[in-house]
Amino acid sequence: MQRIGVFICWCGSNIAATVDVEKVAEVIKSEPGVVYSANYQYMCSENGQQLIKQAIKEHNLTGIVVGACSPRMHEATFRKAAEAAGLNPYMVEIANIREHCSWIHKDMDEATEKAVILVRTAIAKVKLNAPLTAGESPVVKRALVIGGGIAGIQAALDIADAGFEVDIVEKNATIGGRMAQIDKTFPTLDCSACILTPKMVDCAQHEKIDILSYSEVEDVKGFVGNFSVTIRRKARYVDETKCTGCKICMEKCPSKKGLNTFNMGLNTRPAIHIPFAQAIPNVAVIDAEQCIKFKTGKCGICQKFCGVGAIDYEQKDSFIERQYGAIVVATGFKPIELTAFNEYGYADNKDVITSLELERLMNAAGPTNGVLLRPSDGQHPKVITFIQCVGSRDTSGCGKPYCSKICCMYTAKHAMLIREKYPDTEVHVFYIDVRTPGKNYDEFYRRAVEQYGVDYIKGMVGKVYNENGKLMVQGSNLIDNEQITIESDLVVLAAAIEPEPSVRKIATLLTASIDTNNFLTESHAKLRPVESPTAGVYLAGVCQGPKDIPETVSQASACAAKVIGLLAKDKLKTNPCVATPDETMCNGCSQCANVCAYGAITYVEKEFRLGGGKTEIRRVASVNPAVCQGCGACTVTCPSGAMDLKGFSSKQIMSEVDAICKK
Amino acid sequence: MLKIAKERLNELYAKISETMGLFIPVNYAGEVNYKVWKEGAEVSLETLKTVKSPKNMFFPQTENMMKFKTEGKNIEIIDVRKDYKEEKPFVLFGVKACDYKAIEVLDKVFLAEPVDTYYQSRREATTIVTLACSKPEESCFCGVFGIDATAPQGDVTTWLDGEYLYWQANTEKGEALTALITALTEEGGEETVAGQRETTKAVLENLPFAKLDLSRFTPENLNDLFEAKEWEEMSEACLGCGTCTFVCPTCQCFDIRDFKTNEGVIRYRCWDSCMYSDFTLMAHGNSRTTQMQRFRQRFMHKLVYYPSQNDGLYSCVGCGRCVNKCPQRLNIVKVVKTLGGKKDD
Amino acid sequence: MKDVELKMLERAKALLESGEVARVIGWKKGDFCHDPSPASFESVEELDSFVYDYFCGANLSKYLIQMSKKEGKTAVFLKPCDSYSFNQLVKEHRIKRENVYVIAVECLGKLDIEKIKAKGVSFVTGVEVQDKEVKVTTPYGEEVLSKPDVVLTKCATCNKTHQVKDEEIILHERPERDVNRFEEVEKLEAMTEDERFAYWRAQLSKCIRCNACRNVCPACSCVKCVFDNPASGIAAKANDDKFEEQLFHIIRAFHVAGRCTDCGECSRVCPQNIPLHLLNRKFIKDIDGLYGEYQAGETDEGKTPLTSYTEGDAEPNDVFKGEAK
Amino acid sequence: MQEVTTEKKEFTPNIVAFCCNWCSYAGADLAGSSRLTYPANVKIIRVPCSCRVNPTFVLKAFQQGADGVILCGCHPGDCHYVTGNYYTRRRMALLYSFLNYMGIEKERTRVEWVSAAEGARFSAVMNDFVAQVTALGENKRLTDLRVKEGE
Amino acid sequence: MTNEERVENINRLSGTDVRKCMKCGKCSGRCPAFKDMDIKPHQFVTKLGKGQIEELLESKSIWNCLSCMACVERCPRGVAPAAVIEAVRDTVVRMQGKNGIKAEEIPPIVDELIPQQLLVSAYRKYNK
Repeated sequence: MQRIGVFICWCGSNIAATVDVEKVAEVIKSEPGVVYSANYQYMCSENGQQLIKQAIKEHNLTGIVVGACSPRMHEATFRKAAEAAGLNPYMVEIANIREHCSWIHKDMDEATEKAVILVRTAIAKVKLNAPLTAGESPVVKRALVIGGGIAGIQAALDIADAGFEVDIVEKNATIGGRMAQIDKTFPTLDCSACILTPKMVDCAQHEKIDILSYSEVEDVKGFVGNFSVTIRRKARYVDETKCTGCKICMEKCPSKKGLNTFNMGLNTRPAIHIPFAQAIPNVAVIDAEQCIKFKTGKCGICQKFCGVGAIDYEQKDSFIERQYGAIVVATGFKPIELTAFNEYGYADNKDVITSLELERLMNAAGPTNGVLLRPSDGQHPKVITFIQCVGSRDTSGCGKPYCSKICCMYTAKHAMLIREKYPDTEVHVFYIDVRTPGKNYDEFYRRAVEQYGVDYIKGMVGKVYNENGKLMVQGSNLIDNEQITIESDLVVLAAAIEPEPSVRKIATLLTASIDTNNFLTESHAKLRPVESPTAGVYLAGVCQGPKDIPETVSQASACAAKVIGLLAKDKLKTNPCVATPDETMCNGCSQCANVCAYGAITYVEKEFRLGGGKTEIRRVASVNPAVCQGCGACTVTCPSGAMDLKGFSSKQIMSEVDAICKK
Repeated sequence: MLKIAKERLNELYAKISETMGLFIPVNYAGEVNYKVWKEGAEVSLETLKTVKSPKNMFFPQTENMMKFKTEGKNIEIIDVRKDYKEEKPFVLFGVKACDYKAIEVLDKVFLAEPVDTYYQSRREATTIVTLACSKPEESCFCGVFGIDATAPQGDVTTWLDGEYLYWQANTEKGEALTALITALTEEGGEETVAGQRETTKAVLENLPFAKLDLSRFTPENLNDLFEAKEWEEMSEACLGCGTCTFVCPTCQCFDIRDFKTNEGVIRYRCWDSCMYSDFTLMAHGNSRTTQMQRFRQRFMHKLVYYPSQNDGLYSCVGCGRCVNKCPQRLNIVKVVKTLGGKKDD
Repeated sequence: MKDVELKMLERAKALLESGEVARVIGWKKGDFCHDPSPASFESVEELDSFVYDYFCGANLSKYLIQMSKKEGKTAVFLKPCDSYSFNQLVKEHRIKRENVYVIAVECLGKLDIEKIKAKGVSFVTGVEVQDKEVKVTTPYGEEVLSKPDVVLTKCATCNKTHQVKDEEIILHERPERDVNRFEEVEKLEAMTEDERFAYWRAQLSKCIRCNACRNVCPACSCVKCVFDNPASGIAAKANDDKFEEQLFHIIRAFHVAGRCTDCGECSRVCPQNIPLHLLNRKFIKDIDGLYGEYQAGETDEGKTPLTSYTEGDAEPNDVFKGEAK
Repeated sequence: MQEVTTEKKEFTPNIVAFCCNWCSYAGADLAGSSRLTYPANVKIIRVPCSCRVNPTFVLKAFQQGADGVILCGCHPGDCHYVTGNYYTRRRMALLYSFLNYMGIEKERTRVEWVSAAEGARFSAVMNDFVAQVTALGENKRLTDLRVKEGE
Repeated sequence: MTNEERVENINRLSGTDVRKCMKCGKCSGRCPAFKDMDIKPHQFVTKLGKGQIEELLESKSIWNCLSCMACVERCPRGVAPAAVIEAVRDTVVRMQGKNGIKAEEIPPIVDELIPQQLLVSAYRKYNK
């Protein structure tokens, strides 16, 4: 006989304000099988858990139902509590009476009635629960970091420092990412390269870190602790082990008209090149589309001049497969395309630039060697207008609905740096709001206004047009209720940022969820902000949401801590809620294997007794519980119902249906 | 003897329906089965064999036995069968001789102690109007069981030809029903009926199965029959479906199942078939593990076990439904022929 | 037809005599000319009762699930429609192909004795089929019926060809026909929801839950059917309530969706003549329309439409769009 | 039994919503934490993936008297289990079309893809579906009369 | 009509949700008729939001708006200031008892020199 205990949580007033929790606990007492029912302010608190533990022991409970918040929140908490009291943790069911009830209903009677039904439904299910035991799987003590920007670098260094092997897969020819392109960092105005490049070098020199640059993740199999990842090493046509980074090839290359992507296309570079001076690895790469040798079959000058014989035009993409215990995704961002914003004339005017382009124009290693010259005529701009929120907070469909978070601060930085370096320059900033939460951030912004005299205009720009070689920026000044036009030499757009598009493919490979803006979804917005819902996958940097460098570095280190925690274990408990076939009913038809995304199902021949002393050999399905992820696709494909899912069995779900329909 | 003009039959049905339920062969969705007569129903008395036999009227395919009403932890048990009383009398109209005989077979089961109150109540409430056969078909073999298809029993016996339905009451119930409908009747028809019987008898005697020999199916031969090696071969093509059982007028096995409702649980019974693989499933397992055993059981029961317990009354009436309806054309005739032999041979 | 039967008999004898096969699956004479039963023949003597005629409509492929497990090879005569079921069963690892010797036999359409009887012709003692006419012999004389009127429903729209054979016995070519097997489905689709509901209610209310449709179905080859399994939560034998038949037939149709070869046995065996094939054909028609033409049993390998997908598949809510209400 | 006379109240349908754990259930949670209301007659059953939902469950719900059944999963392509919802999509497209073929009102059944981020959409979808089923009235065609047998 | 009803009516006519406005002023930044407006496009949105429509009803701006829809086109939040202005304009026209223009009335008053856009605008303006 089942002995069920029911615990109704008030969640302070979160539940109790709309659900009569005492009534629910009282009504439930008369449910068949229920021997104990209680309510308490905070079930998840230490006292609440104690209440549960005590009741389990005192009343010999065989299963418990907690009417509380979403199981996504505290299922694990209550399972642990049950386990501590000697009850199998899978004999716990949660009735979600907060998110699915008290928070969405206003009428107390209605919400209370629904809460009772939800609790009854959970009771119906828990009665059919079976004690489950988690299996174990070994942990490969190596981590993969996808993306070699500051997030990836920081995560890799922290993991490696803890003594675990780390591979960084970077799709570009060098690690460094966006931070390498930035001139100075707010709010301290440190030189970005000065603080980043030492970390890049650390990576290169770390004995535990293997940098796989110019590489992409091709396929991911397996599961937490046991990922098997295929990595495509793109052909760079230069032998990485031989190239010394002497750059002679770059000097000799006759095809020098390639757009320098590192400099945002503001100048050119040779077909064979090292992206920038401090690149890691400091190894050249050939742009095959630009290279004369590849286009015509003739040339081969770089090969001739290479002193170490590193040039290899025959190189092909190669694939390596490696095993990892954990994966950190740190794929970063890119500024959005501005083609939809023709009001700012970005496509038509060379002197309308993005902020990232301005970073390169102001960088000592940039196309102008750090002298701010406007792209059209190489003149010093005298009037510079910044436009904020270009494509951010835009629900019209052209841009992104979210705030890109970093623009306010970097625009203040740019304005400040320009005013400092070129005091004769007039700087205007059109803004909607200035958002500066963060340590020393608002002080920084105020310094731009108060100390450097940057002209902040509350209002938005309606159009930018070219009149006699001048950029006319027409916008509103809401404080004065005026429409103003500023004659500018240079217009800088604070373009919204979006996740690097390749993240979609990676998310699919990792079966990690992604939101409508292509940001990877964290497991819990507050409590598990660096973990993907897919076990063993962690998120660092802008791939998870807009953030600045300090936040990115913090998140990367947090990721590393999680990864280290995982890799420090020798064995992992596996999810016991896996598919399991009833062999006596299995037809061996192979339909289930056809829909299994994990290849968890195989078939074996087994002998069965038929009665009357007869036996029969039949082909039956067999599930590898370490590989099965418990989706249940196979259970529906199985016509005989031989395949069932532990923890979500057909009978359990049907009993829930019954309970809901029962009036 | 009375007669009713064919074109006035609808009036007859309407008259009966005024005070009683009338179950009669009706063509519905392309098939003829016993149904409650309603204005506009497409009555088909000419149909020799309804798909389902009229046993359905006394022993429906599904009926509730008891209810468990649950409220919280309390369970109230309601025995819906105990004091069951059919409230409205009803007339079962157009029953053929074989099906009427089948009711006799069922009576021995359901009216013996412990009496099935549902069955008893319905039997008592029913007036059976039989209809003589005039056009038997090749699958008919009621004669083998001593049934006269041209003069069935029942509370009222009727005969049908192109013009009239001839009516003869046999019992008190029959007389009562006759009294109800006298306005529609006229006297006469004895000669026509006698003539029809003669013609039909001649056809019956020459039916292909008329001379089936049942003499081997005796309790003495039980073991030999049981062990006969032919069962294996005879049952090989059997699909294990319940068609033969469910169309059979004498099969009376049922299963008891529970059904969950909003109020609690309904315990009901429903026809079961000995051809089903779970028929004899018990807690310990299943005593019949092969289709051969199930197949054998069905025919041994009809031809040996049942007669041996019921004064030689066979539990087959030769209606031939299984002959027509078995998907793979297996049937009792093939069994009798294989294990029994023909009188003439 | 007689020539085909003789040839089949000759081959069956030869195969049994040579010991190449341990048994032959075919049809056995009944009491009338119209009631042959499927049977297995293990010796030349047993073949005395062998028959192949216009009433051999039964699909023999399902018997091979058990037969192919027996000692020695089993020879089987497969009509075109049966061959799809055979392939599907091989695909699902239910038949051991290597244990079966398949003889593809000619089929020009089989007759339905119930349809002949419905024409008022009883006591049929023989039939002769010529092109589009069926000459029926009875003790009372001869009747000539139109063949399309009295063929089995499954044969009326059949254009199937043999998909698997180790040898073939085909003496007369069957002409290609221009038939639309979805005509009846389309008619139903064109009805209103209410009309369709009324139609299926009337049809399914006849169901007596005898399970003949399921037990004859080559796709319903489960070791244990969910409806017989008390643990499935939907086990039932009852028929009288209106929901049960619906549940049974919907689930059954869904379970065989993508696997049903449209062999039509369900409708052939239904004692109440419920047009069960129209349920399966709806699935087939939808699958063809939504995911591209697919014929189950055309090959003995590959995935079924329900165990495969494309990224651009139709949305469930959209399948009703552009359709009559 | 005694309350029959008071049963004049407006028809409120009973809706069973199957939600996958990773997207739609989380979407429902988000609707909750965003306080986006939808009628209380929607009750959610958590399943690991929409592909866990057997057509039997849908029919079972109707049998037991549900007036509408809605199935929610991750958007195609975003399935936590990679391909689960692709199978769901085919199964349910065929099942729902089939149910309609049998005369079951197509408005009673629905499939919606709701991501974990779409709390607002979850709420909107539920409001819409409830309105749709309410307009349709009680499920009479696919319910088991025995279930509703009042005593 | 009470003030409240009128506010509701303008909201309905405009078909725009003024609460979506994040007060960036891009509409007014883009407006080609800005200088001729006593109440600026963005103010139409904010004032309607506050229910301060008396000022709007008396505003000259409603006659100076070109209905060029630039503000609608540029609004990052999908708010349509021009639609609000138009709704106010319609309200005023109705209050004057001049309710609408019919399609069949247009041909006789058409001057070939009238720009097409004006016609479209007028039709939109007077036909609600």
